[in-house]
Amino acid sequence: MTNYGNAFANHLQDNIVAIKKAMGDSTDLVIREMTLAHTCNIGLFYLDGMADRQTIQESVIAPLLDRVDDPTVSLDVIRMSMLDASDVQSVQSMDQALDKVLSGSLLLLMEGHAHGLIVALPGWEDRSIVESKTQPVVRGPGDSFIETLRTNTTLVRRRVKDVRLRVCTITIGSESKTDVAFMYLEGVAKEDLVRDLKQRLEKARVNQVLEGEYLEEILQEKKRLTIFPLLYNTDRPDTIAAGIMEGRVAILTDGTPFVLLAPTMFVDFIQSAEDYYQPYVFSSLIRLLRYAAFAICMLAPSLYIALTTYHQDMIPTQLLLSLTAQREGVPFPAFVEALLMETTFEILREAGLRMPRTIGQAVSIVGTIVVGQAAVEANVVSAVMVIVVSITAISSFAVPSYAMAIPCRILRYIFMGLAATMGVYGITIGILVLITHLCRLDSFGVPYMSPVSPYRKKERKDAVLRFPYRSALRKRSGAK
Amino acid sequence: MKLYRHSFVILVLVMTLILPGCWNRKELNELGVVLAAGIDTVGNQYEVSVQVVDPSAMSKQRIGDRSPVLVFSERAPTIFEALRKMTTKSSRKMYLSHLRMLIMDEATARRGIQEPLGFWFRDHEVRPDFYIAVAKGRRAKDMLELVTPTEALPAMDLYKSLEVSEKSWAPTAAVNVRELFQTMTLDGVNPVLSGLTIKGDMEVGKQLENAKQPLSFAEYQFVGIGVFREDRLIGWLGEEESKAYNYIMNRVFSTVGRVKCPGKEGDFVVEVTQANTKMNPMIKNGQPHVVLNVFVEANIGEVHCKVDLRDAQVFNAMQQAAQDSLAIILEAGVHKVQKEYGTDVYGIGEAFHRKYPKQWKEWKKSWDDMFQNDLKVEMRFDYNLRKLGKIIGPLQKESGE
Amino acid sequence: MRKMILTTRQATFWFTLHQLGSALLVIPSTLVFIAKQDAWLAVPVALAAHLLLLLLYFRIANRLNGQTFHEHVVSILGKWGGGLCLVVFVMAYPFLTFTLVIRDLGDFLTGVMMPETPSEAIYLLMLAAVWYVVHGGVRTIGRTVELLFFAFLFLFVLLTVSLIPSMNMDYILPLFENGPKPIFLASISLFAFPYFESVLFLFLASHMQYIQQWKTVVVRSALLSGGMFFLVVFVVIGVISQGVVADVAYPSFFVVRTISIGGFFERFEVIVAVLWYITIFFRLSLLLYVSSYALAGIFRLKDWRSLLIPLCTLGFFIAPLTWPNTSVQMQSIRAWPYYTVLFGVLFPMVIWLIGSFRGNHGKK
Amino acid sequence: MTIVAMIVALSGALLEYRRLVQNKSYRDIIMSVCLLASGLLLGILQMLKVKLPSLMGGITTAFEPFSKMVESWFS
Repeated sequence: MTNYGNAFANHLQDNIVAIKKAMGDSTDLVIREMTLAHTCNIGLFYLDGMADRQTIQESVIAPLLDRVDDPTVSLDVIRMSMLDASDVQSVQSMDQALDKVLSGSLLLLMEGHAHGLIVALPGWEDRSIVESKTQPVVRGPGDSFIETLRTNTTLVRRRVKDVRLRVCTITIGSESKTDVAFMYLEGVAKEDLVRDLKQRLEKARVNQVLEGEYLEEILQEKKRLTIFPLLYNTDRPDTIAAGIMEGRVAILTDGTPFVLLAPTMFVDFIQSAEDYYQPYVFSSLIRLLRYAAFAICMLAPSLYIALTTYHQDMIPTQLLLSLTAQREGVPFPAFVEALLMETTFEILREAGLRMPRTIGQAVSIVGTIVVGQAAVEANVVSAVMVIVVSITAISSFAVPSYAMAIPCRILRYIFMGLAATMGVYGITIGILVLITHLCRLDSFGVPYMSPVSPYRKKERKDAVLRFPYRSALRKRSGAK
Repeated sequence: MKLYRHSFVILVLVMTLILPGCWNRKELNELGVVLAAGIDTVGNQYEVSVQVVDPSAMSKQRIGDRSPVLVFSERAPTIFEALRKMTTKSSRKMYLSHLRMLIMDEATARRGIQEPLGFWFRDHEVRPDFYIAVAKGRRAKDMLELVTPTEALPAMDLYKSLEVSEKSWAPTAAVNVRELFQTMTLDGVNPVLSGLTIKGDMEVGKQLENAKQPLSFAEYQFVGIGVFREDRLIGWLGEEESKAYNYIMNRVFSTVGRVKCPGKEGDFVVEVTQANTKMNPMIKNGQPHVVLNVFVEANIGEVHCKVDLRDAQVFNAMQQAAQDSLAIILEAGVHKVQKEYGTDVYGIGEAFHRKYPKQWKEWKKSWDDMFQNDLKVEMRFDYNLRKLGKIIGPLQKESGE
Repeated sequence: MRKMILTTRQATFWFTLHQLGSALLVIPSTLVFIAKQDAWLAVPVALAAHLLLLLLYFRIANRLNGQTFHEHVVSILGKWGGGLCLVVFVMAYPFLTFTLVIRDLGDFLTGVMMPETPSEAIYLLMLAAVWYVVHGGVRTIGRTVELLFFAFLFLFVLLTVSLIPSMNMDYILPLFENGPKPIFLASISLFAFPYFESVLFLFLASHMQYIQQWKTVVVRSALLSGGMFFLVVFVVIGVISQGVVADVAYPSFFVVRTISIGGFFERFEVIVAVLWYITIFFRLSLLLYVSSYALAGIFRLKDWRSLLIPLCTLGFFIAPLTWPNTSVQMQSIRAWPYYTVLFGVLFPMVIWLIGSFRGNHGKK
Repeated sequence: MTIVAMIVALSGALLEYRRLVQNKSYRDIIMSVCLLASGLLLGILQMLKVKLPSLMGGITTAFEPFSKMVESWFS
């Protein structure tokens, strides 16, 4: 705990001094002293920008000035009858009071009272609700989460109008004091799962929580080393609402539009919200396409290496001849060539992401078209290699979840290495190990690869394919 | 601890990756892709020639005057040695997986093909899907050196030509290595191979000039079928006899046949659209007897005589004529193979083996002799002429007599 | 109710892949060499014999009562006798098979795919993968097999279907050319390898919920793998005729090399190889698991996982010693069935006999 | 390659032993060391090009009579 005093003093001035000291004379701290009914001194404390000035004026200052005419008025009376604000609470300790002030509330202290009132009037600048940036859909709801926790819980609650919906909030991070809210359906979500999650987060000793990833790493099970995401994150409220109704727990972090879902399975990352808004035949096919894209993204360069350096006999003769012709004069082995191009592409991609948006496009054009073309012309790489790299890159965008595209990109390099040493045998072994690894993973007690393995008949209907709604109620793992 | 164990797995991977490198790696530009190979017998040695693609000549910005293929040849007592010796002449390793054609000269074929072919079965690189042919009257090496006009790569030209001609012109036999392997391992059938020769001026044919004008100086041609006993070439079948072979082996997909017009001057041509032969072995009086049921469907393709095709009787007569002429061809073919060469390339022995396994055991030893002397071949035809094409009568109307 | 580790489904798939294992590639040649074009008939014969043998195993399984098989053996033969028998059994059968399979894999890869690669590298990579999956325990293996079985099935069906157009029924004829004797002789090879190895499933019986489940699993997997063997042998003979099958080392691999459908659907024999790697992977995992699990049980170790690395190492170094050249291997294939009779038939028979003697004795 | 395999096996085993020592499973360690040592010994012998007998060769010679016998029944 920090060193500011714990209890309020009786004197208002003492309190003012104490608060000023605790906050270190921050310039955004507003202290408004007022005298009501000529004798009654009160002090209002709030952080400029965090609390809404206009509302303070309208619902606190104006009513107090108008209504208080008895100098002996008590804080309780003020709380009960004088203020126009909706959320007013009494506060006893200064710690609590300051925490509230820091999150945008107004503190009201009165001379002669060793406690205060907290009026919740948060009013900082918000981003408005816009379309999801990471997972936009053609058909389906367009809203997405924003940085404010309350707005986010509202977005979810609007979709799950059930009394069993629980929202419980804990604060973690000794410095950031971030509110983290759990949302789940009581009786649908497994109780021990909720308890487990809460315990783990409460036990965690962290200074700051700025985004869900902090939590993700805290919650990661038993230090198990994996590059696969064990928690699903999205900024789409509909996905989260669906998850909650399936019996999962949503973890909302204040200050980030990304919400986590636990437990998570591999199939979640291949599914998109839109699958549920399109006819099921189409959705199922699209899902298969995504699995293919996932595989291509991971394996295309390694297969190219394996085929051209080990299994030339698998390439049809005509194709082999044109490949050979293209590779004439290319100075590098296929593996180095692939490594070079893939890395170039990763750099381009990273540069394109971090660049100011307006320049980003230029970079990608210069990078892909000009560099690619020139590299082929200059005989540094073969044209097919450029095609392979492009296909890989495009496929990586077809995986709906960015979180799943990341391991895919890492594994691509491992597979390239395996292909360069052992050809298809190496790739097969790599796939076997990869699948074993996936099968060893658990996400909060739910096997990562379920419902495919272990096979669950009911849940299978929404795993790889999407069955029609009449046959598949969207119920998945957590539901028990 | 989990971390350690996982890092152990990664360690294993990394070690296997980095330490020993890539043993079996062959970059594409280190390979000489062999599309065709030829085997000649020179004295006691084999002369092996390979036709290798020159990849730079295949690329888009090809340098005009270079030949798209190169031919290397080397002499050694065995095939493998010869192939390996070639590395002294070429910077690239000969890559055999894409072999399309294997050509042997007649001398080799007559000496026995088992020995020179053994390598092509054993080597792991060679795939069992190339065609084999015998160079008739030419050296195999010459066949590889010929510059072909239709396709830049002579081997591909040969390969495709063989495939197409087998599909639409019966007197060739596209025998790939698998079929050859099968016929060589079975008792009751002997192998055949297609014959291949070059017509024209070979000296010019070897130069790029050959492909530079519409009419080539020299061109290859598939001619007839070579008949083997065990693994030795013993003779050739002419065009008609080869056709008979294909009819009997049920390998006619489509072909054309010229038939004399019944009762008139001139010929007409039928296009066979469907041909199906069933071999029905039986034992009559303790002697082998085989019935060939030939079913043919054909259309009229060309008419050189003055007939009225609207007349069903005429049409029937033509059908009969077509059937008769086919019967003559088949009988001549069978006769030549049976009596002259006495080697069962039709697999009639196998047919007996399948139907009368017990009897076959007795006959197996002396089958070649029985085939030549005791076997009776009976043919039954079911010949159907169906359509006339776009026009009905011959263009020339019958002038009023 | 016992703790369920393997579901029926997982166990069925695992056992099936184990049985297909290395046999998928090698067995057609062996069978056809003996029984010529009738080899496909040897498969149902072997399967029938296997189902009969299973009755014996079921008898033993009934006696387990929640014990593991090695506990059962120890309880019958005594602590020292049983222990000794089991150690010999494990080292001479599942573990030896383990090394043979590794060797098979190396021979295949260096023989037809990558001749210049040292076998050691191939062993190392495969053993690392097998170690990883076995280290995850039965649960992980079960899940992995559940997932990969579909990949396997897909590839298998793809191959068989693409082979069917090139089949020539004439090659199957004549039936019973040499009478039934060669068929029986050939079926012995298949019966012994891989079906005697079903005795190893006894070690896994305690991982299933009910013994009844285990029985259905064993029967089902036998039928499944038997069906696949049948299909493979039948199709392979039909496509390339018995003479060729007997003469090539890996017929199911060779046969795919000859396929060309429409001029573009060709040159995919690597699929057979991939198929085979998958089955080998699970075969090795079962053999390694049984070896280490049983050994750990006999020596009363706390964790069977501690034996994985030593066993893998031992396997790695024994593999080059199994046979010096291919001829010895060919020869050993013929003697192998009679060696495995010791473990597949005699050993369980003895256990059963002594067990029933003791059981009756106790009742009286 | 053999050396690589040995290093991998040894390092893996050592990591394993750290855990086993923590769990006080000394019995496991003894077993494991015995097996590992025999494995490594074989490896060293192979590296020294010592001629070792082939396993299957032995089995073949021992069981050849049986196979001959059965084959004679069926032919």
